[in-house]
Amino acid sequence: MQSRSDYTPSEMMITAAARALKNDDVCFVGIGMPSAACNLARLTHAPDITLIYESGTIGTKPQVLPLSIGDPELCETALTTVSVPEMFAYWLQGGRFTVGFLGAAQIDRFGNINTTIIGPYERPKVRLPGGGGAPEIASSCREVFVIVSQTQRSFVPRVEFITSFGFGNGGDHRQRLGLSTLGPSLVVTDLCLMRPDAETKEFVVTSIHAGVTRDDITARTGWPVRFSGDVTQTPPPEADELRVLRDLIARSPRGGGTS
Amino acid sequence: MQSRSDYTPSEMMITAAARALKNDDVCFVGIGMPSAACNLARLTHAPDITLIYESGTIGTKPQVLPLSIGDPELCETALTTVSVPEMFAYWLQGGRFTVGFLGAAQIDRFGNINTTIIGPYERPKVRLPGGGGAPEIASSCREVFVIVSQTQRSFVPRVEFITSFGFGNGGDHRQRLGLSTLGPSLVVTDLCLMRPDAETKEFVVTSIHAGVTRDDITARTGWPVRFSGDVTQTPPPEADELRVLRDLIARSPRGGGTS
Amino acid sequence: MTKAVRFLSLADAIGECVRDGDTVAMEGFTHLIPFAAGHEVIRQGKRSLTLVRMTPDLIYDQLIGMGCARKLIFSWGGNPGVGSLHRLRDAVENGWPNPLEIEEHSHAGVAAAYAAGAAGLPLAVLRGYVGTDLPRVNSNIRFIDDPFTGERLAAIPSLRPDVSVIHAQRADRAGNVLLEGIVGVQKEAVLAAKRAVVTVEEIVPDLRPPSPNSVVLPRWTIDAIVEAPGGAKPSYAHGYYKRDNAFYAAWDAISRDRSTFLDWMRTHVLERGSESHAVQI
Amino acid sequence: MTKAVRFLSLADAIGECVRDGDTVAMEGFTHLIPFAAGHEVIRQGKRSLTLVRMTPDLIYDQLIGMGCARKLIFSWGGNPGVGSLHRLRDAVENGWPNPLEIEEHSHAGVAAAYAAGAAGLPLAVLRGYVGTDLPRVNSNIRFIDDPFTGERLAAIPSLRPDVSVIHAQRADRAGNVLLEGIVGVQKEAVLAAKRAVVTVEEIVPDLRPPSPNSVVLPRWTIDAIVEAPGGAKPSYAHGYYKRDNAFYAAWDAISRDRSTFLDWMRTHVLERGSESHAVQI
Repeated sequence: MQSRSDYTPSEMMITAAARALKNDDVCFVGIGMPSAACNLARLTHAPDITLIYESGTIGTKPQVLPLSIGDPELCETALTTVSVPEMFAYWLQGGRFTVGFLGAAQIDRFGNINTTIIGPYERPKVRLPGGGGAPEIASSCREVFVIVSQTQRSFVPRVEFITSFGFGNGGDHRQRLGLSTLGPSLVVTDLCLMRPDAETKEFVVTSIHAGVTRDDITARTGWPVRFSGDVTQTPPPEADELRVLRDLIARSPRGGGTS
Repeated sequence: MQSRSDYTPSEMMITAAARALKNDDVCFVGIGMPSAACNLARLTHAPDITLIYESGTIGTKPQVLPLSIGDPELCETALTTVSVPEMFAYWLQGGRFTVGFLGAAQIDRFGNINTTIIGPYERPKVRLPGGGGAPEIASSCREVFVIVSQTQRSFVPRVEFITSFGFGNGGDHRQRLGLSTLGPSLVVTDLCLMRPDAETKEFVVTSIHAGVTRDDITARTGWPVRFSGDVTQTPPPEADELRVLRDLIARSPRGGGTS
Repeated sequence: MTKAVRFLSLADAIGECVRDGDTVAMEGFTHLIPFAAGHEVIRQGKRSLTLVRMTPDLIYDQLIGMGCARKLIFSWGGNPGVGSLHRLRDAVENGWPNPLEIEEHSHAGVAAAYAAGAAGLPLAVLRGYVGTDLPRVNSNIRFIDDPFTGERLAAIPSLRPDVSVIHAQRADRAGNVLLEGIVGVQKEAVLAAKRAVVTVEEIVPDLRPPSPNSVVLPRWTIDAIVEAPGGAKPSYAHGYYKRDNAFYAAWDAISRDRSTFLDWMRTHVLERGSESHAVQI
Repeated sequence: MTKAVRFLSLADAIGECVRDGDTVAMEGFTHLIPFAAGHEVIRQGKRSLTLVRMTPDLIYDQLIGMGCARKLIFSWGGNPGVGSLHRLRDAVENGWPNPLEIEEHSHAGVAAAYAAGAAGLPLAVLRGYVGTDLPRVNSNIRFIDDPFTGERLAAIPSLRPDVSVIHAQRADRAGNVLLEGIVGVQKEAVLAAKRAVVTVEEIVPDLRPPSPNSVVLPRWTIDAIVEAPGGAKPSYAHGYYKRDNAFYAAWDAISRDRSTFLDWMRTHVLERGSESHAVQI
């Protein structure tokens, strides 16, 4: 067990995210922190996890974190590499992923994600990169984990643009749209873990990282955030997790885009 | 130049069919006599012709005639081999073939082909193998060559079942169905060559093989067959063509299904 | 969704994964036809199957002649380079040993329907069947209008078999499978199906550097793997053994007559154990 | 239909095949991005292009910043692992150097649209865009009802560019092309386009035994082949050179400011000849 000064909030976040993954998961991996968390899981408690990047690399086992979604390392260490149209048709749309792991620019209380635009679409204040694989990751994976640093600006009551659908307006909105997948089941931040309320589907805090207060979380959430009745404390990173994560990042080019 | 006793009607037919292919053709090859004709062309006047079999083998150069559409020889000598769904989607439907080369059980005066059924569909007299690749070969290749032995039974006024659409009821029937390809432009038999009339699209005899009479052809055609105004005599197989064809068949298993 | 692959005996794999009344696809485009698995289906007396296959080959002729099938979805039913499938014809023409419903497509249609099934879609859209009589006899061939151009396109339901059975060259010990050579429609058939059974020539420590046009199926796409060397005979396994063309030719005479056929099946399939994978005459 | 491939200089290939007002796809999924060809498009001052690309990368940032484009069809427009594409943002946010119309999709949508284009279909059908705001801002995202199940599915027009430009590892002397490693959507982009230009690392007597996931494009699918070693730099060519990650990081500062950007383009692209394929900082 590490004391809080021994690790960074980012390390806490990546470690907590990694722990949510299971050994038999088949995971659609976004670049950046999702990639760090997925590979940490693979190098610790989930050695048989299948990691898949949208570049078509299936069952990849990179020794370093890729800077881009299509680094050669991903292809060279993969069980097989398929074309991008096949990846999206047979593998993602075909419903073969247990977990989709996404980042976000903005996320709202119902787990909807915006990575498209700030301001009006035709006259944007900030043009973000856009959806990429995320819209269909959000609808086709059995469940979705989101990893994102928590700020007032990123945790908003309602995203301005739904790039990736979470629970929409909450409740049974997913089912009403014909989606049979579970949707976002976990949001991991540098402060806490959040999970959707069983009924309303509003994200509520279920676990607080060491050294973080409820006020910290409230101050950095754009809606009146609620806390679960049985909120727990997130176990800090183990020494072994930290060692593996730091080794991984140290040998990766520029931190594999996690910075 | 050979005298008629030096070659068989089948050799005449395969040679005449081979001659219709050009060096820059990309050809969808049916098994049996089409395959013999296409490979004869490749081994004589059209060394650069691209032969493609529906098993996914592109640019194949078999040393022997395959017995089946998926013999290993086809894959081993191919430029590349693709999956069967890709063959039909990207290559056939994508409109990349200059020529489709088909056999037929029954063909009618408008070049429609039946390889499905003799008698009523629900209570067939003879159940034939069915369409396979032919229905879309007939609609997607720029033009179609048909090679078939000529008998009253095989050359019928109207096929009982259209497996592969030729000119339908004739005239502009293809255009009315939205087809932009040329359709069957040549029928090669053991007696003659037939081509469609420019207007009516009825197949008429344009070239007669050596030693064959008009009466022979009329007797073996199920409709009152017409002869083109400028009907010619088909040049007999050259010695070189016969040598290459016989070598090819001699080294092939059971004649590569041409018997 | 993902599966926990198991290494089973042929008898157990077929026994657990193929059920009476199932829609079953045994694929292999001339190459890698799963004969050993098909024979086990016959030995276990499975009934009322809807058989799906682009090119019903000798193995489907045998399944049909032995009364396993109630329906056939197909696009070309012949003995390649030889002639008719006599048991298929006898079932369609004379209802022997039982009536056989047929749903008939073109290769382009079935290939697209498997691909759509693998892609989790309910339908396949293609430029197909134009001017043919197939839509007249198959109500599963319909036409839709493209909302952008107004063009008329064929639509058919995707294929999503209850179980797909294929034969492959190799599996590794984790259960990942490799096939190479002419790869046909097997990847799509496996990914489109609820359950997948793969017989393989051998189980190896690793899959070895595969050839250019190889297909790898991850272990979590497969339910059962069976080591069945020779399991594709009399078809062939690229890199292992050649196609037994003489058997394909001989089948014409064996299958033409009902009693000759039944005798042959008794001797070469029914009275043999599921451990002898390669049937020869 | 089939083409008669020619081996051309980069200047001639771009000059003949890319025309003002064309819809142009330069593809490469992180790997094999055709930078040399893109730079030649800039040098030749092509205008009013509709640029198509799943992942507009630095090369599209440069084309947009140099005023070549009037429209962008895309699904993810960023500098991978680094941040924004500043020239793309400046064009969208401020209309500099000219307004840029955008048609925005998801990766699944663009990939399916290329595949449909390669397959000669006018539309792609997919399970996509459900619940997102993209259909609200893109009238090319519509929904159709499956005639068999009644399920609602997304439909988008297929992509059929006037010209597709890709970079590959090798061509043989007949003009057949091989790419390997991460193969992305390049085969589909080439087969979907009216014209295809391929730059290659080298022209070789034969393509050599390719690796498992290689793509071979026959010579008659290609209009022009250009030998352009280093032509994918600063992206990478599997088996030839690595991705220049430092350049991707440095581009952030170069591209943030309009005049810094223009200076860089002048020095490194405009004032260089089309023979120098690999641009470095």
